Amino acid sequence: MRKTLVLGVIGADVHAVGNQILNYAFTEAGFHVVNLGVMVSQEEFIEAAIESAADAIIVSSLYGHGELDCQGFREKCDEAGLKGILLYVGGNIVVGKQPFEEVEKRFKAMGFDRVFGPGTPPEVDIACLHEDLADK
Amino acid sequence: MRKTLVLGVIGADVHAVGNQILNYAFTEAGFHVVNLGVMVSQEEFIEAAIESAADAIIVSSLYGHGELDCQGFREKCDEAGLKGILLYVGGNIVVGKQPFEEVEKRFKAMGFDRVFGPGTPPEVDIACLHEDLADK
Amino acid sequence: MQLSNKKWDLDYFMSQREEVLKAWPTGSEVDLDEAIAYQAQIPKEKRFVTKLNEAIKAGKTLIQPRAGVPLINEHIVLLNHLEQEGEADLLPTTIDSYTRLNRYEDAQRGIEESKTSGKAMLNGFPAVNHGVSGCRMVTSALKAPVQVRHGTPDARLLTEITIAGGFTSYEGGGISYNIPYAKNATLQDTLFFWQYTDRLIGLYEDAGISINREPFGPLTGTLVPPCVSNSVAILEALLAAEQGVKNITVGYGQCGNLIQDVAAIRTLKQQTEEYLHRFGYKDVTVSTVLHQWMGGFPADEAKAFAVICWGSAVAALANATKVIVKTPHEAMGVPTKEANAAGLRATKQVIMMLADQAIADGERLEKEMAIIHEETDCILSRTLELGEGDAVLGTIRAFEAGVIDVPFAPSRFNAGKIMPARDNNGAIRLLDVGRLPLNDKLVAYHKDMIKQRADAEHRGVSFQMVIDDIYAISKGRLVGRPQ
Amino acid sequence: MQLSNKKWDLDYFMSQREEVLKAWPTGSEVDLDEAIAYQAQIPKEKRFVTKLNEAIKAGKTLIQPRAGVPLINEHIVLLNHLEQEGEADLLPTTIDSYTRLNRYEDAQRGIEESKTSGKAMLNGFPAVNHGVSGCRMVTSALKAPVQVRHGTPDARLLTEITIAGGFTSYEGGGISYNIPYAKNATLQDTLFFWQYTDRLIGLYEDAGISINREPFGPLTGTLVPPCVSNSVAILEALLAAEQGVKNITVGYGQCGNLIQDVAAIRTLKQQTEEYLHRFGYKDVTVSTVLHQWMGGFPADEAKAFAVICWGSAVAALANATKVIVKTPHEAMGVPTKEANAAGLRATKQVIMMLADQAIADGERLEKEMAIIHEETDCILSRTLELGEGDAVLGTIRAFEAGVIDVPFAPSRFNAGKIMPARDNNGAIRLLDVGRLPLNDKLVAYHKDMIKQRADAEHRGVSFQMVIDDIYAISKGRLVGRPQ
Ligand code: B12
Ligand code: B12
Repeated sequence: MRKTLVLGVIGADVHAVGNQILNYAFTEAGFHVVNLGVMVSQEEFIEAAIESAADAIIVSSLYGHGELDCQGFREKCDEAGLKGILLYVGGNIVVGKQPFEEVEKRFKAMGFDRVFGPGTPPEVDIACLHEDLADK
Repeated sequence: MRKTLVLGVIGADVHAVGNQILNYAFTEAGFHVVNLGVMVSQEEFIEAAIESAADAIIVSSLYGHGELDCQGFREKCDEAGLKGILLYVGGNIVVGKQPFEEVEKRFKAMGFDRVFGPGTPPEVDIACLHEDLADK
Repeated sequence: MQLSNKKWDLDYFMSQREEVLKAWPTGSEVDLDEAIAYQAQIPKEKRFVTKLNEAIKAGKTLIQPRAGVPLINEHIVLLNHLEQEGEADLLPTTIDSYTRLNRYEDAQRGIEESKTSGKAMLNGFPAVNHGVSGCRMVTSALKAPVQVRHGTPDARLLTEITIAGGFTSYEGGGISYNIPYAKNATLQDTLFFWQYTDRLIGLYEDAGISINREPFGPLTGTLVPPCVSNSVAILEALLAAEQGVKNITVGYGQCGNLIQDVAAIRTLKQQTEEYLHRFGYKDVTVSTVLHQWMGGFPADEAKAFAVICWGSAVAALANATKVIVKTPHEAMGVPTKEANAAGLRATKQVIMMLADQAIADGERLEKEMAIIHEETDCILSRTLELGEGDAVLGTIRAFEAGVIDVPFAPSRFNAGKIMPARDNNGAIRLLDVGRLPLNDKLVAYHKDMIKQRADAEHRGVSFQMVIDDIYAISKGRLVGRPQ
Repeated sequence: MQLSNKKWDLDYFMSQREEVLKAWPTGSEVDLDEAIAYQAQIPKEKRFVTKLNEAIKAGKTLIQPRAGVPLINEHIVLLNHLEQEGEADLLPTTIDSYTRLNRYEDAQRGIEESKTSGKAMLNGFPAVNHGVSGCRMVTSALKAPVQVRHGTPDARLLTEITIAGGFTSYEGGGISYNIPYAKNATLQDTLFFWQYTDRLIGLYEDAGISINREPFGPLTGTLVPPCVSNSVAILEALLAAEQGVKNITVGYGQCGNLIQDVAAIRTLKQQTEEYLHRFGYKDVTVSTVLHQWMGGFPADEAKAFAVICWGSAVAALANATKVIVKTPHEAMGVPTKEANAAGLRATKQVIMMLADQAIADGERLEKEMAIIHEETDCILSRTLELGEGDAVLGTIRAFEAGVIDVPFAPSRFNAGKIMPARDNNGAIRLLDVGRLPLNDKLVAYHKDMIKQRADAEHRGVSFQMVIDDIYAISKGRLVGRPQ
């Protein structure tokens, strides 16, 4: 069955280019994509995921406030009945050039299943999605 | 009294531009300069210093072989009766970008009174010469 | 009041002002007369306008970074470093994204968390929260003049606080800080908000304090055709001038093709002056700014230096009044002060090496200039027609109609119908002209140029070309050709 | 044998050869037939000539570093790194300074001390000491073709060993590896030595093995006027062609002024082909190389990147066949492999961004080309006149007479009468034309251009200008103006 992804750029972030490309690439790769575009709140992500019975939520953050914007996202998902939903985050998710291992650790601690560094190409995300959604 | 300097680029080194500029700058600054140009052997330096009763020998090395070329220079000076003559070395005196403190230490151990790093402007050398030759 | 391109009545402005200053406690610190007096004692050589005018006269290109961190002292250290180690001629204060959306409480949280974590948790300087006194600590600590750089749809309070805070230049505009920076903000709202900003600057002008204004030229920074960004810049210049602004820097984001870039900067200056004159604004000084490559950067620092240096060369050859400088960290995140200074020093070296040089003029350059000139005239005349002669109404209707259309913009109020791609020489053309009111000759020209490239690459014209071009510079080339 | 520009008799060559191979024990490893067989099995894509011809056809600019360390394994690691991490299209092996002066015993000491100290004690790769087998270890370990780069007045044994060792390109010439690289070597000697080298390459050509030859274009790298370096390159091309060389890359060191640099590269190619044809060498393929700034570099790495990138832009805009790349460590010393690769990556990025672009042609470029063309013709026709039609004799007499004169050269056999300085646009002109046989119009032109600059700087024409220009780039500018 075709898997459904909810896609969007979190917070007050308006970086629209990568989002449009991810939308295109995921769709080409055979996913059903619910693209919320830029400036998406945690609530909007969750609402859309419930409505579309999504298999995964793909969060982009480019502008540096990712760490503030993502706080408590997993807990909100749990509360909304999306327990265990696949959560990805990627982009330039923190302010500045920081060692990726540390950043990854912090976001994994926040409950994200996978964390991607700056400029990860869509091929990589797609490969991971296939892997993570295979047994679901 | 006008002080006399012997100037030259040591070894198999042909970098001629800096030498021409130092010649010009030292002369302008009032020194009597015996300029041996490029590709000067330790023997030629010493001979010229004896002949001109020089107050200092200014060795340039740009091409990287400075460390090999300068070995034993102080000893040769001593043997030739130039005991205590002021010996400067400057330019790109070792191969590659190395910590200057270490390079300086090695060349001072070889008997050079002052050691100058890449691109030292003539003003600096002249100031040092005035200081070191003041009491002579 | 009915929105139109008319200078605001002073009383009306003052009544609005009362509301604006209430939006956050620091608003109460602003006293216009005191602020004018404060601005009046800033030495001439620390004013933006002075530096720009000197540069125009000497034919020089000044260099300016982007930079902003959440805390005042750290911000001063940062700007000091860029001035001393980066040889910056002009300084910025980049505002954080929460402030840009008037989310001052989130900004406050960012300030607090930055203090406790010892890490910058905001992507810029929250000037509103720091207030007039905080801003003055910054602007008075530096030798070079300082500009506010942001991306704020409703920047009214920010303008009040920062200009009272001693900044002498202010970036943005009702179009350029909406379409690329917002999703749901209407042009009606943002044009109105920016009339406020411009009217305030106009008041300072009336008091003899000249503040530089700079529409944000690059828009989305991604394959924006020169005619689109030039049209927006010219419109914003007209709107600002009407409210009393007298010193304007029109901007442009480097496209990557030398001839197109030089042609764009030259026509931008020419046509801005042309339109200002035509509408009777005869005492406005126009300067230009080139932004080094505003799209995706290569992650490798050596390659990033290459992109920076090529942008610097273009700025010098186009004789832009200033150049906004990127850093070797661009692809990764907000740069360290060292990386920022390195970008500046590289830029300074290129600018100085090219200071006495100009591009060889010639037919190709003239042709490119003629094309941009004609395209821009097509867009602007239709815009003004739609507005029945009024630039504000025209702007709103032009965006509705797709007559002005910014590629890859997040705004709901942007048509998003045009599709840009590079031609075979790397110049940006239109693969799909959308509803831009270009004449048939121009439409055919774009089509032809794109087709020439497709033929050279042995492939059909398609969206894949656009994607390839978006990635191209970050992958080490200008034109995204199939491998 | 009387020295003249005549192809060497084979027997004569062979008799000389016996002596040459005896100069150092590794000479005995060379067997010409075996070497030709070895060269014949090197795959096409690992040959210099193949890559250059492909680049000419595609209008591409290839990138090549300089690099060499004393020990074989370290040298392979270095070149591998430059190929993998630096994206180099062509590889070098830079020879150390002792080998360049045939001081093989000193080189041996350098090898030993490098082994014991763990530090590189030589400034390059001592190929003669490593012998044919050592060279083959290097050339066979890499994907890209490898060239010998040096500065050796008498390179006969080095040529024998390295070409037998699998190198497919060889830099140098009897003028360009004498005047800037030696003090006491006569041109009689070095022209003779290089006839040997070229005759040997000619023998490989006869056997169907095409080896690229590259006169060293930049000479002293310091304010060399294009007409001087172009004249030398053309003469060396003529001498090489006479001995049977069929593939020549003529070179030029970036001067810093875009128009002059593009004009120089274009006229260099044109006039080299013109003169080769005129003297009956019709089957020689000519390519070009631009050397990024060859004078003193800024110590700051960001600024060094700027110099590197601007050189890359010029190479691309001039459409040189290849560009020789500097590194951010240039001012400090022989670069680490990482710094070398960084210089290459920056260069690659610029080259690729400009791959599809060309400079706007125009009057200024044409004028500059006409000037260089005319100057070079003045120098070469007087040189050939002095040689009574013979290019070898002409060269010797021209240097004696100061008709060819390289600024700042260490050689006793160079007149050292000309004095170059930049004009007001940064192009290199002659403050003193010395005894260059320029016609009155050209002499007046140089005088006028220098005077314009002096006037702009409110100072008289003087040697201080020259000094200022020598320091300029390392101090962050092109023209050394008073502060
Ligand atoms: C273009 C651009 C802009 C444009 C955006 C126009 C628009 N509306 O889209 C403008 C000029 C308006 C802009 C504004 C700002 N920007 Co900006 N911008 C960029 C820039 C240069 C390129 C972004 C881009 O389009 N890249 C091309 C696309 C294709 O790549 P991408 O966005 O990275 O997305 C890809 C991957 O990241 C990945 N990906 C993305 N999300 C996810 C998620 C998952 C799960 C996975 C697996 C992968 C993935 O896939 C995408 C497709 O390939 C980047 C720096 C860079 N990357 O070079 C800075 C950058 C993102 N911006 C930055 C900043 C700070 C800002 C501003 C705050 C300040 C400013 N400089 O003006 C404002 C923010 C406004 C806001 N509220 O968001 C910073 C962020 C800093 C940080 N994180 O530390 C950056 C990194 C620049 C920098 N080094 O300072 N920006
Ligand atoms: C131009 C140049 C050349 C020209 C020289 C032409 C000529 N005959 O003069 C050419 C192209 C021929 C050349 C050849 C080589 N060069 Co070269 N060259 C340079 C370059 C780019 C500039 C030198 C210059 O003229 N500078 C301008 C003058 C004014 O400055 P200066 O020479 O540094 O001298 C000033 C100061 O150093 C100081 N100073 C000098 N001596 C002294 C002494 C004292 C006591 C004091 C106080 C001060 C002082 O005052 C001078 C005047 O201001 C430098 C790198 C750089 N600096 O950017 C490399 C450089 C010196 N060369 C280098 C090398 C390795 C070579 C070659 C071996 C290989 C090659 N690359 O081809 C050959 C060597 C040939 C030989 N046998 O010597 C290396 C040396 C490496 C090292 N030390 O680790 C350098 C540093 C480049 C590099 N990073 O690899 N080179």
